[in-house]
Amino acid sequence: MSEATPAVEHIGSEHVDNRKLGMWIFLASEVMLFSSLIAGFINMKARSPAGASDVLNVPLTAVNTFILIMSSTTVVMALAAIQDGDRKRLRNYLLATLLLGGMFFSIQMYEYRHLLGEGFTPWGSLFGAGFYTVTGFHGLHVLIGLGLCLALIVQAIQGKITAGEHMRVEVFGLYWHFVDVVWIVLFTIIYLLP
Amino acid sequence: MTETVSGGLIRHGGRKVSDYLVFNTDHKVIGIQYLVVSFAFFIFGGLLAEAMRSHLLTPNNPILGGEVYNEMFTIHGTVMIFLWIIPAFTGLANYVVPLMLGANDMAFPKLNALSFWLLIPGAALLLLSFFIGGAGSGWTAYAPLSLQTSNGQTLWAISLQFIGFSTIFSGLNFLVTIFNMRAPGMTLTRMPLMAWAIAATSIIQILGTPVLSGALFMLILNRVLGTNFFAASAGGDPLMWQNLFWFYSHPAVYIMVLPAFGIISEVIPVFARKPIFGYRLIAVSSMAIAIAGFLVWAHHMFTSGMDPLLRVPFMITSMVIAIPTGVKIFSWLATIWGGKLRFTTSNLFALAFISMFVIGGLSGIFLASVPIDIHVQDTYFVVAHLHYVLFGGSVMAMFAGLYYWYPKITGRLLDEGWGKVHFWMTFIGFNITFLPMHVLGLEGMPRRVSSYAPEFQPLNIVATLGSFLLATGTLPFMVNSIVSLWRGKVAGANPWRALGLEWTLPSPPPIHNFPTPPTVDSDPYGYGEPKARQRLAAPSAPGGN
Amino acid sequence: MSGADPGKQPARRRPNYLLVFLALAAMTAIEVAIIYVPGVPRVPVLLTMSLAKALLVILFFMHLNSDSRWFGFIFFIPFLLVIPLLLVIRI
Amino acid sequence: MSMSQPPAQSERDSVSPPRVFDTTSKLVAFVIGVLAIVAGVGAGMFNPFLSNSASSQGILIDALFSVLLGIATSIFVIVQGFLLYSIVRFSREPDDETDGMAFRGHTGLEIVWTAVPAAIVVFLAVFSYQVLAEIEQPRPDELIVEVTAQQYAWSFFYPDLDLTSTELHMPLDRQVLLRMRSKDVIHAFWVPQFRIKRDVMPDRLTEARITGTEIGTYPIVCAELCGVGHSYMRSQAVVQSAADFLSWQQGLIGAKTRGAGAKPADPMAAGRQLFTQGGCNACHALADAGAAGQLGPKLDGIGTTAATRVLGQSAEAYIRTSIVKPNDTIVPGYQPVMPQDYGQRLPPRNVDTLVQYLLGQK
Repeated sequence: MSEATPAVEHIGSEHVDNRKLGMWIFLASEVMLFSSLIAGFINMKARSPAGASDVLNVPLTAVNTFILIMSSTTVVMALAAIQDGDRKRLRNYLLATLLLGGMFFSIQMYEYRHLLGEGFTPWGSLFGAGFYTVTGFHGLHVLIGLGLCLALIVQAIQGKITAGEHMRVEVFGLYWHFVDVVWIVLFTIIYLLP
Repeated sequence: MTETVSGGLIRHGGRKVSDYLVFNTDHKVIGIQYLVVSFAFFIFGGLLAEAMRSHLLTPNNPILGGEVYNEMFTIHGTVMIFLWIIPAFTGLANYVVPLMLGANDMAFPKLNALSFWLLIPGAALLLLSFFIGGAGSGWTAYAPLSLQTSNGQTLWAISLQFIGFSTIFSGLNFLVTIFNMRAPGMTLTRMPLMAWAIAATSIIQILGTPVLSGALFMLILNRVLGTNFFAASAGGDPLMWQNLFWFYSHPAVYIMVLPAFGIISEVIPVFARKPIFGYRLIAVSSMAIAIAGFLVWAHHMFTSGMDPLLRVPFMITSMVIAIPTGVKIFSWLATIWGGKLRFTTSNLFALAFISMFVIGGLSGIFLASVPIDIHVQDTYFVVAHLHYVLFGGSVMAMFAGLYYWYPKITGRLLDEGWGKVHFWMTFIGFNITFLPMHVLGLEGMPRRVSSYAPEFQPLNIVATLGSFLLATGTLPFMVNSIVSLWRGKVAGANPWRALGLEWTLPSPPPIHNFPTPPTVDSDPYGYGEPKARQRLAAPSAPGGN
Repeated sequence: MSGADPGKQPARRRPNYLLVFLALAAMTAIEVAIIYVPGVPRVPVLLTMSLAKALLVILFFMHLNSDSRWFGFIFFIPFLLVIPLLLVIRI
Repeated sequence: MSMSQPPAQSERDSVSPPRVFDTTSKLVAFVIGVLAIVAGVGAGMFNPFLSNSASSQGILIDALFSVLLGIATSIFVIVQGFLLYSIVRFSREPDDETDGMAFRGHTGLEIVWTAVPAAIVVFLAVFSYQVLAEIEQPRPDELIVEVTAQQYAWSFFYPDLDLTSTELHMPLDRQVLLRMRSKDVIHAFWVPQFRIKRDVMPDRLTEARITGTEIGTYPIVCAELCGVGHSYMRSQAVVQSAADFLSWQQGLIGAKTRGAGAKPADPMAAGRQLFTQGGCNACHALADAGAAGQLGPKLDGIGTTAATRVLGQSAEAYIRTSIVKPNDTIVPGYQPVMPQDYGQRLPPRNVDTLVQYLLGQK
């Protein structure tokens, strides 16, 4: 639809892509969603006894954070690749992203299993309620991102993504980076802060 | 769905009736889908209200038990807000805003259709929650009561998630459309005020609704998994629900009233044959309300256990909101001043909106003042206030908009005679119903009660009788809007001699709206100015009569 | 990797993504290390570092430093609204 | 603030000629102004809605309300007056197809109607704040009452006197500090005649201060939806002279000592007391305990009928089950609304006492 409108005196007189604008607005909305959940988490943590977060595995999650940051980097590399018109490099970087994202998700599931096994449950304590809700929602976002990434890979393999169509990669990238940013904040708030 | 089965006029150049029953991406089809579905829920919510008002004829009526009564007002509130006012405005905006902007569709047509179709499972779940019972904690669902109620409450919360996503997506869509898809030459200050209003509404939808979603997720998890976010007995925080809920739900009031401001700003100049007064201030005040509306939520909690010190800043922000609202009212009054008023039904509803909304606004100042709120919070005074805002305001404006754009949507005019009957029954019935409730609240009748002290009976009888008149008044509209599809006077492209871009197209507009993109060199309010006179006089303006 | 490729793309120069990545990785390592070092004021230091990391991603990976300023405007408004909400919930 | 359209020429030629304010309009505007002032002052002085408050806090709130009512009435008259006048004055003549006066704004006016409401808002905020600070002012000789709310009953404990009552008794002209807490969901304590309302929370203490200034009996109403029995969650606040308050207090102490003394001999008295303290009386009618609740089944004669309710269940078992697991058997015509947690709320000893007491209701 965006191309239907000829260059108009837009605000700031620059034409922005509909999809990109839409994604930024969506991310603004996501900021509010995560804020409400983080508010819930902080509130629950404040109502929990000191040391409630001692059950969490910080080193493992630090590695996981590193993995997610790496996946963010591969997405942006994929975008650079398709902007240069290099479809093979695009496909490889997207595959790397899928792999890294999948690793992040798997490690998170492993941690969940471990924690549940230790009796740390969503219903057992307020800290648990906040922890599983926030990280769970983030995990859900990762999962959705993985689905989108997979769809992009299929399109890339089919050769549907060309240099002119890099916007698809860019919009997906915005989403994925946002999920990364959320995790950077969550990692600090949940795992590192006393 | 009868409205879509028209006398062949809502064809939009070749639409079939079945197009209105399926996933269709035309913003005009989606607009009609929204309008028809939401109107059906208006009737449903209205019937619930009538049942409750009948119950309240006597102070200790045994007809409805406490449980059923609680569920009825819960669903009444939820339906009227989430399935009538919000989607009906979304529907109307869906139909007219792209036309007003000179766009051929919304920015994301598929997402637009998805927004509508998310509403349907939401609506179905909400109805189901009512029929299995349990959602009896009011539309505000204060925890821990909403943790104690039975299973319908969970369904209620899930249904609001669907509706919430629908709202977020449609807000996103409108923002991108308004930002990016305006006709050549339509700068921000030439944009119709309806578009400004919808942009402001969309901002609230995008930034407010996710907070409700978050709160509802926590409520659902609390009920289903036992994560004790709000369970006071397990150390959770019931006030957190109120904070999160009102962080969305106060701005939601502006979701329901900003589009009304937009409609009034369109209707009044046309029927006063005058430019809108103070265009910029009206546009800016919409945005000011949208943002400042996020800073007042705790005025719903003045009597709750929140920190007493916080009440003062929230009192101040709440009162400050009155200023941009007042600016709009005065601007409309100045728009009428010196005009050549035509009392079409649409204009009558618009004028009634100004008159009624002022009352709702003034009672709002009482509620913003903490000491007075301590007395009137959770009483019938609040019930009166919110209905003056949401019925006297939003619904009156909705009807003003429906009478105004019905000819554009269907190609035929609504019958003015029956329109006037509808208007007067609504206007009189509304005031008889809700004016006495101010007094009831001040004198000590709490809201949400199925039985009350006998001294309140006389005014309750008055209110109930008024509500019968109000409800009956909707019948002429229903008949009118169906019969006029076949029998109404043929409207032509521009029956009101209005300047908006939507009136340059035939009625109803063709499927792809504008065959050639229109260009714009002024705002659509220049009535009485030479340029507008020329334009309206031109016999063959693009798509003209 | 850097601005070597002119491309059909906007004239904006591509940031050095690898450098950004290395900065992020290093900061994560420092963050984790800090919690094992006694005597460091953890809350301000960790929050600042987390904010810096988030900004790095937003500015360079999401290109907010060179893209339309409207995107930044849209994205940062919610943070202003969230602050009072967080404050009130915790008071 | 005026124009949004560049070609200024079209404006000038339309703004200047028509008289926006002719003599009639000026006269009418003057009349509306006078009416607004008269109506505002009248409404403020003879406030017909909130008067005769029964507490000193209420008197201040009523005064604030009167001022606000006056201001609101003035604004109301101004808006509706101009609206009505415009409707009459500017209605189109039949066949008149011309347009109105094409003016688009007036910066001065817009400044006025932004600034005046802003000034009113500042005034109201300051005034409201002063009233708020005054009505919540602690006093040195406050009588402390601990209020407990539960579905659907009120109970009032006087820690200084070690007395519990289901009614709130207050000595005249002495400030009472209510320290309130709920056992289950959120309730709200409200006495309309005192103009004081405060939510009662399950997780934190809330406070309200009331000084009764008129002797009388006033309804206590729950104002926050608290469940199916919300409408019936009522009690009474009694403002009485110091002497009457003293004799009420002595009466209660007497009953208590009698009750305590009689306890071993008379389990019925203990049960009766529990029936009231536990809040059973809010929903159930029982003549012996002076209870008249309507939400649940009547309990007169339950000692006899209990045996006939469920086949194979003794009267005692039936009564016990009905207290700790009330949803097991629902009497036809009633709703399953009794709280499910009396088994946890009441110590087992008290459940026994209640069961014995109810069994005794032949």
